[in-house]
Amino acid sequence: MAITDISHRKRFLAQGNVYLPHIVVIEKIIEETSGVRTFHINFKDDKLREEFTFESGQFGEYSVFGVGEAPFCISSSPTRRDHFEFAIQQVGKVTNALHRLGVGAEIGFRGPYGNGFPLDLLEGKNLVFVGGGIGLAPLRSLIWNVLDNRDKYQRIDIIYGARSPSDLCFRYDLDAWDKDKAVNMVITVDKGDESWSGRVGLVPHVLEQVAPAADNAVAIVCGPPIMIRFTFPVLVKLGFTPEQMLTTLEKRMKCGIGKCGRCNIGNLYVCRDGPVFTYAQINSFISSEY
Amino acid sequence: MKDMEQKLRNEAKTLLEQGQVDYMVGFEPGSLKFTTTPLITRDKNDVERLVINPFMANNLANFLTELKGRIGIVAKGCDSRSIASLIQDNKVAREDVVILGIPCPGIIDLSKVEKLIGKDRDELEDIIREGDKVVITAGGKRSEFPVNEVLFDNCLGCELPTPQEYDILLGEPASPVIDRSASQASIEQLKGITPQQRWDFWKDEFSRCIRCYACRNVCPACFCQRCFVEETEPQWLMPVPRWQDNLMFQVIRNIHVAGRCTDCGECERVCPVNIPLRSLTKEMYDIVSELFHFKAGMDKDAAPLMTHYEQEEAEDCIR
Amino acid sequence: MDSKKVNKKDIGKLLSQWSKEFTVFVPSKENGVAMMAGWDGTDTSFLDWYRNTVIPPKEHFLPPMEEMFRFQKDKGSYQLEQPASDGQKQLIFAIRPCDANALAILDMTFKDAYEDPYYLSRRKNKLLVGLGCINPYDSCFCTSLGSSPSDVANVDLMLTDIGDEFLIEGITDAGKELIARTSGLEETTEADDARAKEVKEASYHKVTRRIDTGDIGSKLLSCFEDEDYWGKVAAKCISCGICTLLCPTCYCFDISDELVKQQGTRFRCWDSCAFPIYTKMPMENPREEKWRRVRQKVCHKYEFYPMNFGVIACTGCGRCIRLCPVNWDISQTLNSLPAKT
Amino acid sequence: MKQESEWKPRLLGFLCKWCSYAGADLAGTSRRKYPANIRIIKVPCSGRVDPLFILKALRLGFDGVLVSGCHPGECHYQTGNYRARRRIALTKKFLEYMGVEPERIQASWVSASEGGKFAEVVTEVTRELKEAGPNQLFADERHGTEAT
Repeated sequence: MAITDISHRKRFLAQGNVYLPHIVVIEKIIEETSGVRTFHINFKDDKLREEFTFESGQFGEYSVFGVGEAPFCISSSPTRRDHFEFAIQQVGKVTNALHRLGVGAEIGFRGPYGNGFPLDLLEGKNLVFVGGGIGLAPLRSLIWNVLDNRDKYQRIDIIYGARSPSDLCFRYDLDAWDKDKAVNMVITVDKGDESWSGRVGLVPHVLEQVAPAADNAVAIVCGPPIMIRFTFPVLVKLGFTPEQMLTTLEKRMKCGIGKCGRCNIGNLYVCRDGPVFTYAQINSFISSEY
Repeated sequence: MKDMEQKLRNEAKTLLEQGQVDYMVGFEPGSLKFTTTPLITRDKNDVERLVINPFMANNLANFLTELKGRIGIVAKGCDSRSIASLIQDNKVAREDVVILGIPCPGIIDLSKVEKLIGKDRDELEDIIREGDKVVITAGGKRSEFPVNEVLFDNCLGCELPTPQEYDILLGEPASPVIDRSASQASIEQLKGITPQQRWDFWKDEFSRCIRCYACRNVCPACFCQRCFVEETEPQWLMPVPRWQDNLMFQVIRNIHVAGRCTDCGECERVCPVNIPLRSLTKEMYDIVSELFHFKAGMDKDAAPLMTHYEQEEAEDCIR
Repeated sequence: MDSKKVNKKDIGKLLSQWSKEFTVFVPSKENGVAMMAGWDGTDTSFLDWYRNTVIPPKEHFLPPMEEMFRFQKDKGSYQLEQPASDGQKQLIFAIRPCDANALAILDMTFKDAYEDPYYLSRRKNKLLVGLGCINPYDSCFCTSLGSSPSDVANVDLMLTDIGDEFLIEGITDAGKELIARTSGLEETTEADDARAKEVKEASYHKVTRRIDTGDIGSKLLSCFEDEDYWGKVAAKCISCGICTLLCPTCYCFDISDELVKQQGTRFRCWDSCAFPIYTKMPMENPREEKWRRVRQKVCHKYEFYPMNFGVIACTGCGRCIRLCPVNWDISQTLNSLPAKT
Repeated sequence: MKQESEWKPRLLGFLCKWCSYAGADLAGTSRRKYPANIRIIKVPCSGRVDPLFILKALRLGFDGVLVSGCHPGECHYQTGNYRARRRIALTKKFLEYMGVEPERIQASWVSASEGGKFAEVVTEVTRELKEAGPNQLFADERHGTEAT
């Protein structure tokens, strides 16, 4: 079955003014690599903590009050709901401010926004996850989601790479998946060091070597734009059709809900119609501006 | 003027045909009455559209910093000064521009015409300059005015009507219609009120600013790759159009273009909410001239204002 | 016809009457800049000069800047406080049909998927009294967009200049009710109605600028990747925000925070796709080049908006042409699209 | 309204680390008395001071700004103070034209050995600022001015 329309899916919507963030508290901070941190957060409000739901692949708008607001995907799985997580690299005003915060600090959250991965359409499929660097964050949410319902899916391949061993994010997850017999985990780095005994090679090359079968499979790709650009042709070579490839896109965003204008690709807004798109959609985008 | 126009077209065509320039930058008739619009082209057939008339307000030097290659450019006196200033700042190489100089007798300020006649520009039938007079026809009625009533304020104070820096001069040097007191009137008026009143005046004016940045983007002297207002770390001022931030933006912009501003008046002309910006830029121009005897774009070989100093100057502001 | 009339001399009285119920906004000039501003209770001189405003009436629905909420910092905790909504009913007098139509276009975005509470609450508490144009600008092109200088589609009441008087028509129920409870209006005669018809007819033909909107979406689609064309079109653009910020149908905004001592505010303010920084991300910018930004502006209005909402997001008010520092003219661009290859 | 006598102007000083900052230090160690209302930011050279800093300080509500560097001819970087002088002169004159009291923008040359001069400058500037009164230039209806 082809994955076609994956926009406009059901959303959780808190009551009231959609622009008003809810207060969440940072419960834990994990130093993933130098410059990348994962934040575990939870709503301050008990009712919201209970009611809040989201889907893998959706994102939120996070506020550091007085500094600003920025969108990041939720990196934890909805199947594990005592808290939720996001992981960010220090690149701009808001991410720098977030990196200055400690456990117990209050930030704002609104969301979840966007479509998320079409979980129902992935059932019964072989899944091939291809991730690079911090691009594992949205995949990670989906991977745990899938593993927590393992019997609904067929074979699972995870191919993850980073520039160097010290740039590998979510090491604790990588270890867990590596040990999991129901997962074929392949980790690679662009360039190794003395301590590195694992695989060396760029993600698209490694993917080609691993060569997961395209039959009844869906590939889910997320990473830096350059990696995505080189991964799709490999998948095509392996026999994947454009409808069998998913990715999530990143754009400058402000509102997160399709109003402020800036994240459009042609007539589609990444915040409102994405961020998850099939390669078929990307191919048919009016604009090459993605 | 028709002769000059024909000469311009011939020269421009030759430059493009012979590959001496990659682009030609000039004026063509605009899509609205009494306007011109910049013509930027590589196509020699387009040069037939080039015009010279009393409505060519834009300072074309603004396009030099973004175009790549050798450029043939039509320049009035003030534009030529901006070009020279860009050469001073190493933003443009002299050998990469071919300046087609136009002796400029002053440009007609349509908003002054509108005020005089009490009608909008599209309701007028004709505006013709005849020497020191301008003849305006509206509703079938002809009226004559001294030309200094309709020229831009900065034209009335023009210090260089005929380009000094040029490759080809398209006409005889122009004798400007100078009316310095009219040119300075709004500034003098401001100097006549108390400092508190002045500040309140600017506060009021800048409360209308919508932060479209037309003043900055139209300015040949504003060539920073990234403007300080766009810095986020630190964030010097807020992007919201609040008078405090608007005013601070304009003050800093003026300081940044001090010694580069040639008083071309474009910032004030393009402001959609009529903030009298030239009352700031011209005063800064005069301060620079008074303190440091420096006038932007008068000598392409002179060191830029802020890279240079004299041993003895401006000591009275220091303890 | 459900119409009344009022003598132009009595407009002050009419506005005074309405002022009891509404905060009334009328065309005003601030240092020569026309905008819709609160009526001072006496001045009706706008009747002599008013053609259209420079600042579009959208400023009263989507202000150039507004506070989204305030926050109080108390030690490490934050208390959020929403701005009080303005309960006072408002009336915008003499809005032009193009600007009223623009609000209907903005409604689509602000109602879509998630409702925008700020815009929609302002929309709800305002009544629009339209005034048909009898003297459109040479930059106007509303008739190319299925509208006209006397279009009543999105106003509550419509005024038509029939000489010494305005003919008043109730369009919506709210408009008709307002007419019914307004005193001092005169009954119209058949001659008045005939005169109004003539005026509307005549003003329609005064709009001379035309664009060809037939098949415009697919024309734009076919030249979308034509960098050469867009490069030429964009060459003289200086990337300022005039045409977008002052466009009645442009709605893009930016969001930013300010914290002074322990008190903070989240603002939103107008933003523009003409600015390179608008789409700039830390590592890349999909619209770094000017031609991409100009293309975005044109295509958003004439291609993407119709795809998403079924209407062209332009009402032909002509402000972008009239106010452009370099006379960049969207009608020329749309009329010179390269033919399909 | 606070009483004139108890109101102390807040002054922000940008001091060159080679001379004026050392001069301020000397003023302190030699127990020279001067008003305690100056906040000091050490800069590598008076030439580092962008007029933007001055504006931002006024925007934040400081009542005055003092830029202080080495005497002409003594700049550690040869010409930094000459450049600073041009900028300050322009900024001061221009802001005065806009309606800002000239007392709010101050500059001095203070060498590392001039602890006494530094104390005098701060005293004198403070006196002038007291006369000029609180900076209400950017005061906004809600926050007032907010120097911290």
